[in-house]
Amino acid sequence: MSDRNSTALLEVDNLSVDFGEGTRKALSNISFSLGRDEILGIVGETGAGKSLLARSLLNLLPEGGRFTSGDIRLEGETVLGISEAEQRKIRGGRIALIGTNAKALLSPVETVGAQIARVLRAHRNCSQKEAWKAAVDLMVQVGIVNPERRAKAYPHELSGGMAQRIVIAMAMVAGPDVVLADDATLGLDATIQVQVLDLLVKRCRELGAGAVLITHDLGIVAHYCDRVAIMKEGRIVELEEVGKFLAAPKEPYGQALLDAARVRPTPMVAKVEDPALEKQPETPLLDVRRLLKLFPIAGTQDVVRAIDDVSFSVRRGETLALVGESGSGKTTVGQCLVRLLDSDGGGITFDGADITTMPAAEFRAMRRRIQMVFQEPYVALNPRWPVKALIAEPLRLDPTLDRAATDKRVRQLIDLVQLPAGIAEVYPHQLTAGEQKRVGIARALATRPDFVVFDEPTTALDIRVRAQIIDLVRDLQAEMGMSALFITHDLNSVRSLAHRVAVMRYGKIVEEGDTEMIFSAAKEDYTKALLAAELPVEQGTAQRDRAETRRLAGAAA
Amino acid sequence: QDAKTTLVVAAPRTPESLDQEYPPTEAGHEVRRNVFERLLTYKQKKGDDGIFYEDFGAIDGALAEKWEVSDDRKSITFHLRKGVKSALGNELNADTVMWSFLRGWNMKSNFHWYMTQIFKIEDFDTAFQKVDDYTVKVTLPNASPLIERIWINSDLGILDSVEVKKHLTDADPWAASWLATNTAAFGPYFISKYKPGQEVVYDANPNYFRGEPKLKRVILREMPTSANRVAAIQAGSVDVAEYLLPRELALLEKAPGVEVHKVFGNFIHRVEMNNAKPPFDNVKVRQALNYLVPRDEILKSVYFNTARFTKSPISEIYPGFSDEFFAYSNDPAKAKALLAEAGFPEGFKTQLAYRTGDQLEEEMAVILKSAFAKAGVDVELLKLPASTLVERYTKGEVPMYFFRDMAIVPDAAYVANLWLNSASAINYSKFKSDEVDQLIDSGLKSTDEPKRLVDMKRVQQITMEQAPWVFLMNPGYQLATRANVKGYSWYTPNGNAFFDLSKE
Amino acid sequence: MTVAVANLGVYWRAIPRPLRIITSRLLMLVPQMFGVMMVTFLLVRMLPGDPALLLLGNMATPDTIAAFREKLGLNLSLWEQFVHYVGNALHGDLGVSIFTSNPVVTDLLERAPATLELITYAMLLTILIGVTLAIISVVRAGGVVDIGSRVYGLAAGAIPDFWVGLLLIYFFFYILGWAPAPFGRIDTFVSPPDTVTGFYTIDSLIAGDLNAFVSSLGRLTLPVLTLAIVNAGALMKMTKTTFADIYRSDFIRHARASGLSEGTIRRIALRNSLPPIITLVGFMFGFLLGAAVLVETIFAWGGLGQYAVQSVVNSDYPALQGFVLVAAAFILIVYTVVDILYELADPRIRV
Amino acid sequence: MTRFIRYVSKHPGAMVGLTLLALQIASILFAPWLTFYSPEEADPLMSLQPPSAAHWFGTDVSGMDIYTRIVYATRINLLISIVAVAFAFVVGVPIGLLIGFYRNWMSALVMRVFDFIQSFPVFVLGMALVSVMGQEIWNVAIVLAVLFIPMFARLIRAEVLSLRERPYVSAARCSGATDGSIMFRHILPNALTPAIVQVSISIGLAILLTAGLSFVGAGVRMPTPEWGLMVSTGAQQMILGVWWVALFPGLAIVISVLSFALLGDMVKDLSDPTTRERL
Ligand SMILES: Nc1ncnc2c1ncn2[C@@H]1O[C@H](COP(=O)(O)OP(=O)(O)OP(=O)(O)O)[C@@H](O)[C@H]1O
Ligand SMILES: Nc1ncnc2c1ncn2[C@@H]1O[C@H](COP(=O)(O)OP(=O)(O)OP(=O)(O)O)[C@@H](O)[C@H]1O
Ligand SMILES: [Mg+2]
Ligand SMILES: [Mg+2]
Ligand code: NI
Repeated sequence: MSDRNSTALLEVDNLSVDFGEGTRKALSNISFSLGRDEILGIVGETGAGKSLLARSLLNLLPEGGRFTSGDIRLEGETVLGISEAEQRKIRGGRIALIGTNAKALLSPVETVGAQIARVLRAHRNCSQKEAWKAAVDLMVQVGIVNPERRAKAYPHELSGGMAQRIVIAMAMVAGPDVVLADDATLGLDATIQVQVLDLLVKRCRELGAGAVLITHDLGIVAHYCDRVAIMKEGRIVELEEVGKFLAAPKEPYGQALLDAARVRPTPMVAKVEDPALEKQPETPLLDVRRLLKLFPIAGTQDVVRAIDDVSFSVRRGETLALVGESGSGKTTVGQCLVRLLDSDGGGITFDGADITTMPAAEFRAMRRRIQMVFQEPYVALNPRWPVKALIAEPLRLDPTLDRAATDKRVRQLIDLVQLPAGIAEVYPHQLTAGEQKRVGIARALATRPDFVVFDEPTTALDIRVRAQIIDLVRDLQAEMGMSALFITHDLNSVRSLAHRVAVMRYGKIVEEGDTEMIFSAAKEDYTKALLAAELPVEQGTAQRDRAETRRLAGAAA
Repeated sequence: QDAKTTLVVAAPRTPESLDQEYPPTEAGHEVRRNVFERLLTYKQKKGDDGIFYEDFGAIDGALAEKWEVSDDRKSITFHLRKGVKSALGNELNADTVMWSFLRGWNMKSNFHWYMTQIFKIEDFDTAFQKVDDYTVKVTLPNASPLIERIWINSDLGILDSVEVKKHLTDADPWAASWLATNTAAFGPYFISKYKPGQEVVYDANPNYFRGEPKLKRVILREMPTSANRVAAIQAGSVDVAEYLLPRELALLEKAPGVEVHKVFGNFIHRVEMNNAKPPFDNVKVRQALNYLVPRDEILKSVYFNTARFTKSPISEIYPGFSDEFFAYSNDPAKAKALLAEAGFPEGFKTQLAYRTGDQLEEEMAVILKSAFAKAGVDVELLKLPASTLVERYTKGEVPMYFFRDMAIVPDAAYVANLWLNSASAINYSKFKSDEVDQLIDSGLKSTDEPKRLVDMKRVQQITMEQAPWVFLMNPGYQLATRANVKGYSWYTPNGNAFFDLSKE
Repeated sequence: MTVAVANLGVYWRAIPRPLRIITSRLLMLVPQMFGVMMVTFLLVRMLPGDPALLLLGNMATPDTIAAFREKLGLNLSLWEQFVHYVGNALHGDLGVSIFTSNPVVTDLLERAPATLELITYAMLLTILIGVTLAIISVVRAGGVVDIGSRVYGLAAGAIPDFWVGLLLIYFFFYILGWAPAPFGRIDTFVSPPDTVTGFYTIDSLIAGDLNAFVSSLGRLTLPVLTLAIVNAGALMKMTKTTFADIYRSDFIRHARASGLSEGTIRRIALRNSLPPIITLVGFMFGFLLGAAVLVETIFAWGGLGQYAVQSVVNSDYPALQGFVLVAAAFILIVYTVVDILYELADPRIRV
Repeated sequence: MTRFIRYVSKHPGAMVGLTLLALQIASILFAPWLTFYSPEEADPLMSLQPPSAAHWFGTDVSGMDIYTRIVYATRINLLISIVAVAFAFVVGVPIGLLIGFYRNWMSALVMRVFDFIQSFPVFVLGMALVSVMGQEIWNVAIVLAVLFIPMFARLIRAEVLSLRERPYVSAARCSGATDGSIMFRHILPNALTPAIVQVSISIGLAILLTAGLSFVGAGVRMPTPEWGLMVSTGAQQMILGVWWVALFPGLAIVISVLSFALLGDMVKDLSDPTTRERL
């Protein structure tokens, strides 16, 4: 088996793709090779061409796409220009693709077992029954408990992590030589992400298959990959052993990405020592007591306890981070604070006034002081309003502002969030995600609020943009001295921003404390697990070494 | 063999009810003609056109073998034919006849109307008597010139009371609901299948007293659209097509294998005006409109020359008819002058109503609208469902409306009484002339035939001068048959008598 | 009380899903039908024209009119009439048609098969044309069928059905003489087969009467074609949109990347398009019932539609009322069936 | 405006739709100059003339010129349809907005009422309603409007239901927007697109329904020039081989409805802000 690493399993040679005559090359002159048992990471910002590359490897270009040069060889034989039937054998049979957002990859009206079995039957001659059995067996191997029953479930009955496992099973069922994972863990909780990636890598190792992990997260690369390719605008700008890349990237672009992933300042120390704040620790700006929020489950008598007896407080100038897995109730807490939702029990005191019982009209005046930045940047902006109208909307809460004053303030805000002035006339869909986020922030800050709820300000953004937004928020906070509730998945940003952290699970706060303390000495198991799932770039080497050892042990056997 | 004895008829509609007490309609008259036999009838005579007509001068016995009218013309005695049987085998006798009278009287509909309105009978028991098992006598309070002729009417058939009585219930003591959908009588046919809106099947009564009908079965199919009936007869899918449009008849006359029978019957088609309300309370206005009708054009383009001008309120085939008072040519100038005299030099706005689904009336309405417009009379056409139309003109709410009717008793006084007597319930045009009223009254009572004729002539003269209606056409009655259908005959109710027909 | 409710809930969830779907939908039918009855009643009560007068016509005297009105129940208060109406309707009594003198139920039952046969075949043909064209034009995008169907789709919903019917009659009956004369469901000289299903085509096959079968099939051709031509376009357009969306969806791309054959992929896409197609088909059924009014008139079909037109022309209250009620009930039932099928076809819907 | 021109020049469908619309508008405005006869004057002696130089589309049973009547009928047909749809839009949209935004027993009740109305076959209900109210042009328009109100209300409601859950609505509320401002400034403009497209489709549908009603004799009355009515006068003749009476008015219906369908597509594309620079 020594020849495995010598002849490449998959070779891509000078591959270029465009979309019709005269268009920009979406992929240009891509070359790399993948050996058996090797894991290649591909990173790059949105639109770099990563997904397109994955689809090229299966010869499944999007409509209008075409190869303009290059070749793809699987064990020395080209896969371009062969018959449709032969290509079909390769797809799923020898090269398998695992895409983003597993739920969307499964036909919603068929059971998942049947869908796995179907892939097997497309590549192996076997009966319906055998295929089903093989599917169930595989489901065990990808870590699904009670596979017999789960096989009969429909995709919507599964959680995201479970659906992702099913998709992995579909990819693995025919025993492929190459597995392509395109952002396969995007949108999954950190804990689940780790489980899924571990599983994927383990299966590839067991099969002796090569894998390509496409991701935005250098942490993943650091932990799982042997080599990494950095893509930018359709080309591979750097292709390097992971260890060497992390130590010293050759290209400035790679360096920029790496820097962005490594932001680790701890600004809160200075803040806590601020004597002005020290003086009044007894009167927090916001005080939440035994908050309760129930949602009825449609069609049943049951309820979801989305917030279950939650208490916390935020002092002036302080940032509290609320972390926890998806569905733990973080957004719900935030929405209760700004009264988008009415709570079912408990109280919220803001600057001495109980805002849960306040009449809606009275609270409207209060909104100037409590604002929120929404999770999804695009959908939180009315698509029919230009940026200047969007930013001006909250200013109507201040009746003293006349038209000219409003315009002036809008210009100031645009400047404040570091957007170009010309953006005022533009509509949201013409903005990039980062710009949209900034507009959202500008809106929230328009009335100079005392307290802002940031709901996942950094998710769904590119690494570099993410870092920029965090910087922006931090600067603004320092400048304006407001308090904040910072809701997030992303522990990296918690470290950069928060003074204190509250960990939520199943609607309850399981642990709360100073940021530094939580990160260094968490008490609860759940918090520990949450922290362990983080894949910091720095700690990647150790795990990779472990994997290396394991692999070497396997090769020797 | 079936094809020879089965006749398929395409009709615009199936009868609404099989009961003879149901209000008279054209489809209903056809049922009555074929299913119910009456006490008396007219003798038949063959016309020059080969069609059999009723001889209004010669009354014959039907279920009554003989009859006697008292000299004072106040009573009539019927001697029933013996051995006459219904299709169910029940025999005709005085009890059957008396029960039929009793039912008619109590149903308070058609029979009751003739007896009370024409004969002025007030009490059943004094008027109707069983003399013996085969003799029945009817006595009137006054003399009546119509004492014999009324009994020929198709609404006065005799029921097979033995059968009908089986279907009486407490809630329905006169079997009104059973008779609405079933027949039991002494006519040439009985109805074996009645699917309203779809078809009616007549089967021959083997016991019919004139002998068993030649056509053993008649299937009447409803085809509301006349063009469909044309296509059907052309294709040979049906043997007979009723009520076709003149244009279609003209087409069929040229078609091989189809024969068109035309009768200048008793229909009077007119536009009635509300004589009681302005502007039609002014005789000059009414005359003016009559001068505006382009009769020649209508005759040609709408009727394809199958009709004749209506020149009198009395049907042209009825005794006493006179056309000598008709003077309405198409003369817009004269019409304008009349309107000016009447105080409408610029014309006026008014409405003209016609029945939904009546194509002929629609065509004429459009023509009249254009014609009246020539003298500044601006007509709005109202197309109304039949029921609404009747309701509206009954209440005097439409100024002008089409009215097509026939009087089935061939007597000028009877006809005039229906439409021109100011006391008549159906004088919807509210025409009122004291002289006419008085002439009609005496005409209904007097038995002096020559004087009646003179009086009726005067009635026609006054009517034509007073012009209560816009006189249009006598559309006649036409029937298209396959060429192998023989023996077509015509009766005043315009319903076809299948007994007379045969297939070659 | 709450315990009882909770218990009920437990029992409820113990019932198998399909049964649960069906019962819950059937229960919803009851208030809906009541509402429909109310609307029907009020609607028809507002029609103008006094049927008593019309019926009595020339012979009308105030006495007879009054008696007649009483017989028809026209002199009661509106509310009393409604209570009567609902009570009777529940016993299957929709009154007696003023013009046919038959119980309206009898009339409707007699005519219903004609209309049902017509719209069933029309529906089948519509689905066949619409769905087939939609699938081909998505799968072979840019092909002849795709371009043709785009042109056809433009005309969809733009062609009046009565006009198409007339053109077909002109060409196939008058000019070419291929089609039988446009009236009725079967040739006049052919006797209809014994009623089993009420569908002449099926009944004649059951009776083994080939003559009747050919004749009734021939009569069906033009009206069915009329309805299909007019409606298939809309179905095609909508199916095409859904099918195209699904055909380009992530899971289809994934299926392709997994190496499934095109045939299988098409089947998956079709299976996924089924719920929206079912909804559409249900909606079209209702629509066809309305369209049948016109088409039946042209082809003298003798079904419910023609009955409806006649009852409007004649101010036949009970008949019109009966028809509107039955039509609405029919549509409600179709919608219910559609909902049930939809929920069965789509496992995502919670019951 | 330039965007509009650019769009039209790229989409032949929109081009055709606009041309046909222009044709109809011309018919409405200049009918007397485009025709040679009176639309309502019968000439019995000229009845059922086939198409000729004197009568381009022939004459009908009453001898009226079919071409003239078709041109004049544009007024009636479009008037009825546009009035009906405008009315339904003006009434239906606010109702839909309210019952979508405020979810209480009132809105549930209104929805049930719409359910009932919509569980009747449109055409049958229309037929019955027009008979109830009498065959006046305005009544036909009112009946159609009544039938269309639930359509618009439901459409808007469905949009509102999904829009009111959008984060930007929450965001607006956080920014202190009042209910009224949210409904009319945030939700309505976004919900309106499908309704505006529906306007075009509904006008087509209204034309078809008007024609259908007249065809069975439950619409406008003779001799008013109306396409459906004209087809109906020719329907009888068709079976006897007289094709021109029904053919041409039918074609007019097809063209008119088609033009609105094409315009609907155009409006849909143009009113979608996300397609703005793709054009
Ligand atoms: N159908 C198409 N027509 C034209 N250009 C296309 C098409 N599909 C993709 N592209 C272009 O190909 C490029 C690569 O897109 P791709 O989806 O591969 O990016 P990516 O690196 O996967 O981004 P992300 O991180 O957001 O997933 C993009 O710039 C896109 O504009
Ligand atoms: N409107 C609602 N109706 C019913 N259930 C809801 C509703 N909103 C939230 N929930 C439920 O409440 C729980 C908490 O949801 P929430 O959105 O607050 O979680 P989260 O922590 O913000 O998750 P994520 O990290 O994915 O944003 C979840 O189980 C969710 O399903
Ligand atoms: Mg991608
Ligand atoms: Mg959230
Ligand atoms: Ni080896």
